Amino acid sequence: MREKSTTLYLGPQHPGITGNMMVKLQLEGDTIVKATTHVGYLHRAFEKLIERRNWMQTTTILCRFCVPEPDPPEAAFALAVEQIEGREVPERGKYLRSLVLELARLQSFMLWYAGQSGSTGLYTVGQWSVGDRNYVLDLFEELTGGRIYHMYIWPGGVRRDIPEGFEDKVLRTMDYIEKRIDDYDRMMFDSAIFQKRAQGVGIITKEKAMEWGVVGAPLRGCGIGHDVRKDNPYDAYDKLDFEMGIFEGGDVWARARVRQFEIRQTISMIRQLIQNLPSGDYLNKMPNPMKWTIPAGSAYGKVESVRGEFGFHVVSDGSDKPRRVHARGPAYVHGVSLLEDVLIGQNLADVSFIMNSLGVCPPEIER
Amino acid sequence: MYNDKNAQTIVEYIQNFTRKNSLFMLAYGTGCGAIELPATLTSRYDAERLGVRGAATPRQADLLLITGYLSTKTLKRVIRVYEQMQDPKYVIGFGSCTINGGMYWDSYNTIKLLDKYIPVDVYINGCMPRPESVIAGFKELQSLIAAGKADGAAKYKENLEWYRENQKKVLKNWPLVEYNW
Amino acid sequence: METSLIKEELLAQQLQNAFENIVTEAVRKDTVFAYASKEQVSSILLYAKEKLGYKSLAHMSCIDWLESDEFELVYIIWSPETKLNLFVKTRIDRQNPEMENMDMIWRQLNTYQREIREMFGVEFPGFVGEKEFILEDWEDAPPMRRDFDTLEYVNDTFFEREGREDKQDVRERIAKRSGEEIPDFAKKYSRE
Amino acid sequence: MNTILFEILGAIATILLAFTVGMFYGGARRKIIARIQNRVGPPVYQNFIDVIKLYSKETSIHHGAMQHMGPVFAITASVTSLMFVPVLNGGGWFWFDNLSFSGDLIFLVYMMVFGSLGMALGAGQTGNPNSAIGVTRGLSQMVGYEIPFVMSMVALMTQFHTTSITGMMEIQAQSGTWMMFSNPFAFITAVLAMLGMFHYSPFDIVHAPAEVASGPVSEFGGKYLGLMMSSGSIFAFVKLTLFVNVFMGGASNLIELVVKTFALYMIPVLYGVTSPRYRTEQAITYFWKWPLFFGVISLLWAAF
Repeated sequence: MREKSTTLYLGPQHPGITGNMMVKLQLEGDTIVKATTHVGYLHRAFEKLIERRNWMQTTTILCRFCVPEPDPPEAAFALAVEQIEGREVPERGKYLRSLVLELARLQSFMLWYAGQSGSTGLYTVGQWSVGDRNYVLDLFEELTGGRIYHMYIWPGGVRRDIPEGFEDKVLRTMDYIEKRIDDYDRMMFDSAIFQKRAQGVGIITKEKAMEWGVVGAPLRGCGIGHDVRKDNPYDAYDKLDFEMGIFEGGDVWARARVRQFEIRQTISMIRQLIQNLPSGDYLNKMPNPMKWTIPAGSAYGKVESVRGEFGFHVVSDGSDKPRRVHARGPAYVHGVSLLEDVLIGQNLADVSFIMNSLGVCPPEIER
Repeated sequence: MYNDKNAQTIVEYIQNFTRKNSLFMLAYGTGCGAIELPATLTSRYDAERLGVRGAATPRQADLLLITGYLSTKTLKRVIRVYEQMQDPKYVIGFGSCTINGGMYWDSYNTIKLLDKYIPVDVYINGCMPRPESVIAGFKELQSLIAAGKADGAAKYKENLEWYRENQKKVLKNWPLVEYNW
Repeated sequence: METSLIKEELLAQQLQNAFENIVTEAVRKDTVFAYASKEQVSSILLYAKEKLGYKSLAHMSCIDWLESDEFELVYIIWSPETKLNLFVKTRIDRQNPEMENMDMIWRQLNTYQREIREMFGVEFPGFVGEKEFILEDWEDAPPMRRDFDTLEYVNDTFFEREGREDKQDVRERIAKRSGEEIPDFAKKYSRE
Repeated sequence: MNTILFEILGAIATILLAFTVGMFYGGARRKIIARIQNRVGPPVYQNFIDVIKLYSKETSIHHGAMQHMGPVFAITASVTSLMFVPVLNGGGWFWFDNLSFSGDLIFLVYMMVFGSLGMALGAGQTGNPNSAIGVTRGLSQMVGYEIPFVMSMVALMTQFHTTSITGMMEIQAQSGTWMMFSNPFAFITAVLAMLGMFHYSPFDIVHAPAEVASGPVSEFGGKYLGLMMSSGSIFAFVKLTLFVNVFMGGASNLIELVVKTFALYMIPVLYGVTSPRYRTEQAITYFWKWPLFFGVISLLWAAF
């Protein structure tokens, strides 16, 4: 009917976009023939600022890398610094780190529920899950003092020990959330409309996944089982019993199933961490943090965030300031060139849906 | 009371009452503070009971939330969006970064002082501001509107040249029209 | 510590055997460095990808060594089988920085190269991709170069909140201005 | 002379009634959705505040004449259709004998499309691609739900040999059975089509926020949006009252009307809270499957 193609700027101000970025779409009817991503609306020049901060100050700025889960960047940076320095982390510190990382993963999963269902107009699940997410944030607040930004994981351990009675609260919250997740699933995954929307949409094939460097849930949704927690275990993950969710298909539905499976694994991991929490020191004390120097060297620390591998390439020249800290979030791979490729041939209605399922998070693309 | 110059007429009172109780907030997460907005709008804090609800496009919105740091690239879009909004319109600066640059005080790509570029009615401080403070900010804006003092848009029109000059200082290569309707 | 680096030593040896003028080093657990010249990088990467199974590119980074007038480019690749990180490092001239375009080996390098081109000014001949990635209308030096002073740029370009010029504690002044009593916790931090 | 004056007063009163009821239903919907979502929700009269605020906003958007006419078309269509729908049994309310004549069901089916078409013209002129896409989506979806809806109406007309709404109400009053029982398939078809008519989830593809911002109304702010909201609430009242009249025997007083229409209104609302949104082609496929099937059955039921 209409040969003329329409240009639609999806963003930066658009309710469907996952954060502050823009996708320029070339449409024929409702089908996308070309997509171009434009990022940079959230560029704060972290890596430049870190050149002017000393090592301790860097930890406070790092958690701002990615808003939906601020803890993986801290952990990845801490891992890299520990690798360069050769600093050991006490056993309790490792467990507490894993606990915080898993709690962060849990709250991020709940945010994902909201995004994934909200992008199809099912706001009720989002309202429930974001409302219930406050209970996890309460735990964070009690543990670290902040709801969103925690600055809890330091090189050498964690900032402070858990408060009294915290274990009980975590377990109680987990019981509650586990019950609620069933509700979300009944409304979202059991809905025939959601299944129709999600199946066969935004397909990433196995070959493409390796070529484009897909990580995290999208990779496991293609049937390829890689998870940093399994492959290169860090912190306490080698002592935990958990499985990767691996589903075939590579579409939005498979990715959603991976997350549906893994949120339950996360809850079980949090329980294990609380039950096996060793006693002892939580922080390998460092000298005066403001005068702290790291020997020259470089390392790549990586952790599994909810959207995939989160890595930090840290280079030290032996001074009290990092020479270079270069972050690589999962969205860096998913959100720019891969997204442009996946969107071709999709329906306009699915753009936001696919972006949510790939976990595109602009702040960590441009940093 | 009738002799009081500042007293509002009944029409103004009704207008201000409806304006304050019906704030359409533009869905534009300009920065990381946008992460606390879902929490503000959902069950525990529920800003909708105050009449705050989302609006999809600037034409429909009354309230622009600048959620955190504003990079120069976003500033250009924010100005466009702000000028597209219909009077009366209000701006809330959200988070320390809008007040004085916050922890990005030495970053080359973020502006440090929001009110030099667009008029701000209410600032909410904190990094991140908690949902409670966001709601407190909404309440503050509502009381300003009720008193008829939230006149940021009028200030903008009066001092358009001054604002434009400041904007041009940061934004290069932008053919600025006089006013984006 | 040394005994546990068997896999790492093996990889270092393999690379050393395959290529002549490179230096390899098994640094620590899961990490192997390979220092090569600019021309060798692509063949090392291809060799590692095709022959050794280092299928996944984890990272590409650029470091500015202003003192020695060089840029260091680092490619970090990862193997699903051995689970090792191989760092391939090379140094290029800082005055006329150029590097081979490799986005056909790994498509995601496209994004990295766009960023490095914009942030450091490293050119990748033959690389197709939009010039502007993160910045917009940027006229200054590439900002991630160490000789670009961000604070100076900020002072030139942006406004500062009054009272914050010297980055002092302004709580007392604000309190005085609004006629409030200074709370005790603020007095503790006072500099006057 | 007096009668004409009373007629006009009555017509205005009817519009006010429709507006008020529609607005309160919108408020009740927001409240109910909020309660389902574990929230307190806005007050029931929130929509009134919104509308008054929108009318009090300055509106300085200009994209051409049709853009100004769009909302006017929409509200004209709503008000005109309202004039042809008997509010209460016997046709009148508040001295107002509505303009019902013997062919008015066919006329209404036409009139209900008119608003969307006018809106489409207005939105098309704004030049916003979101509006353009929203309009195409809206028209496609209209094609989807209009066919089953018209089928169920035709089934009723053939079964009862009348095209007048008041006629149908009289038949129901005389026989004592509501038409939702005498032709259940027509009722099912019409209710399924009504889900699409209300543009609530899963059929909110026209103004799906995550896809096309707010669709046709993307460029409409202030007074225009206020007009659209008023038109929407009047139109909701028209649709609900029409359904109550033809299927549920009408209402003899306002309280009965409110109870019946509210019960009917809860179907799209509750279905909407728990459903994600269809894609455009999926929505049309949906309407052309079961609703069409029930529509054919209702026609056969009516014929034999």
